[in-house]
Amino acid sequence: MTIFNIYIFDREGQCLYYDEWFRTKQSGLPPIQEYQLVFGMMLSMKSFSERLSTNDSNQTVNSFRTSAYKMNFLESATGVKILLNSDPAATGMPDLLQKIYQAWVETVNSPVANLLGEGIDHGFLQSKIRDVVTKHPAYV
Amino acid sequence: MSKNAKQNLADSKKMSAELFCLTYGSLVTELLRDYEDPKEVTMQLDKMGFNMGTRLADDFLAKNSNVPRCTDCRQIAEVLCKNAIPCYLGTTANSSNWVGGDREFTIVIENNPLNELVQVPPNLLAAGLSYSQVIAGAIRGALEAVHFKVYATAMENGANTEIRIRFDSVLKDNLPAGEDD
Amino acid sequence: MAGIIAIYIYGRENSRLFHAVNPEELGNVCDIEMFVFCSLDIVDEKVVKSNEMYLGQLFTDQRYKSFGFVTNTGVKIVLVVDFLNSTLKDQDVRSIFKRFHVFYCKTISNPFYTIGSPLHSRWLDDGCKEIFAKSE
Amino acid sequence: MSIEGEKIRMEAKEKWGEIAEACVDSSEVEQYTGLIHKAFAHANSETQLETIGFRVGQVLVEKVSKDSPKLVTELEIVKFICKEFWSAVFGKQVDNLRTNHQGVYVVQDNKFTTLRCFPEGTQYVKSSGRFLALPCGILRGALDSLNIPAIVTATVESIPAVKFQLQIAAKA
Repeated sequence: MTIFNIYIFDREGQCLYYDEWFRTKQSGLPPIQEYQLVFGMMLSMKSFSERLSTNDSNQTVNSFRTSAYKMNFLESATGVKILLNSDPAATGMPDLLQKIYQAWVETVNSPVANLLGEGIDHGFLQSKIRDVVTKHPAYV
Repeated sequence: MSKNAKQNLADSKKMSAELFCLTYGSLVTELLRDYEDPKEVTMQLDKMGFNMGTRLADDFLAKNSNVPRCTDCRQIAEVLCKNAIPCYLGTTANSSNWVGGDREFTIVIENNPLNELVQVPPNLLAAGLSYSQVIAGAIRGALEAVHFKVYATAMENGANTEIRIRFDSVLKDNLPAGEDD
Repeated sequence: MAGIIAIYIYGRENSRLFHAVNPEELGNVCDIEMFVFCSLDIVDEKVVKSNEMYLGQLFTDQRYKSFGFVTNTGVKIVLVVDFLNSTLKDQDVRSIFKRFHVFYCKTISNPFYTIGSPLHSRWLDDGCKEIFAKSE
Repeated sequence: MSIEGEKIRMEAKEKWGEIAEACVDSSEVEQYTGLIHKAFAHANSETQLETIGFRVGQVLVEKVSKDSPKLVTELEIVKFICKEFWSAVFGKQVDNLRTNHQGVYVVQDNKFTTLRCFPEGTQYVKSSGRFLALPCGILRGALDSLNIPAIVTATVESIPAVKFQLQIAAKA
């Protein structure tokens, strides 16, 4: 069981953060295009899963799974989107995604980040997120 | 936690609340020296609140993962009164006088800590100073962050502060170019 | 707490911040004022010697006796009591001073109050009603 | 808001730089007071925060010293500020207090509360100033209420450690 990589997008689809731990195959696309692909996939997933829904209950897409990986989603009401790629059998992903969201809020969203203008030092965010991920039981 | 550790925690929470309220009060009087016109100060407080609110939304959602996604004003009022206001102001609130087909309502914040020790001079009140407008601005900012455009104004009513909220529209997600959803 | 005549609060340079006289004693305000001035001089003497905020009894003549209290920030509170009063225990006087010190803290917390100017607040007014009400 | 503020301030400073040489007498200067104000607004945002802090300190020290023993000497007062007042207002006691016994005290707090959101280290040291203006004002106000007029300044070598210098004004 392990965690492969992670993407974080803001509301407009700009990739705020990418990181990986166990990735042996690259997508062959330049990073920007890969990010747009992932973001577009999440939007499309949301929209057709809504259209195919058999009742109009309020629903959210939590993940999709293949034989090789599970792509876990978290979208906050403010539009922050976190996608975490993990082993299909990994458990406790919603809780991990919530902790990553908290780590993002404490760094990028903190009053300091806004005041400094050029955005918080990437390393600060990276250290926080890596700490949260590597401490999670699903991370081997 | 040992008894006095709990006591220290309670004291430090109480003191940091006092520190926040005193600092806010001192900020308001400083703004009054800067802008002289109380209405202008109220607008500055609203702007300040708005900027805080846009970031508080994520802070609140990160801390309260169990909060349901809101789709109408009744749910918004529920979350504000039961979760957000107790979490940030440490006091209770409830919603009242709903009009305009549930598009306009009042959030009554009981014993607003911000103005507990404050006596706003009548001439400033009459000239348009709304001491707690920062709260209304914060609510407007937080709701805008979750795509609800609202208007919010604060009014003092004894120890309570009433925030009059009027729903305007739902803000569409602006998608990156080339993404036709 | 019978026999409370008046309570006076002074700032650091002895500027008067607050005073309240028992409604039943309004007839002899001048005597009370004189008595308080004398008590104030004793306060300045006692402050140096005392190792706590409560200064105990300050001054007495055949009609009144006064007690003093000075905060760390130099704010002085003087309580005037009827000379014949015997029910008022030391503990009661201390608790009056403690309560009025809390009222003072709340009053100066109002951002629209300028430090050093006369005090007006509902806490001080209610406090006075309370201590004057019980005196028969 | 702060980014545009910076840009406006920079532009105003450059413009004022060019005009300043050309000004011959003070009457000419008067026309540009708006520009000058904008150019040097940055400084006054810290002085404003310090003024706000001063008033807060004056009131807070009354509350915090309500239950403490009578403070007499200057050293007792500074110790009270470093223990009871510091933990009540800044959440913990100071880590170190030194003095040269001529009215200058250096107070060290290794994890100062207003810098806790900053990434640790030296990278953001120069922009941490604005986060220390309010605490400096609070300390100056508290000392003033305890009848100790002082100048309070703060220096940061590595976040989140802060050194506060309390220069006590000589008694008149």
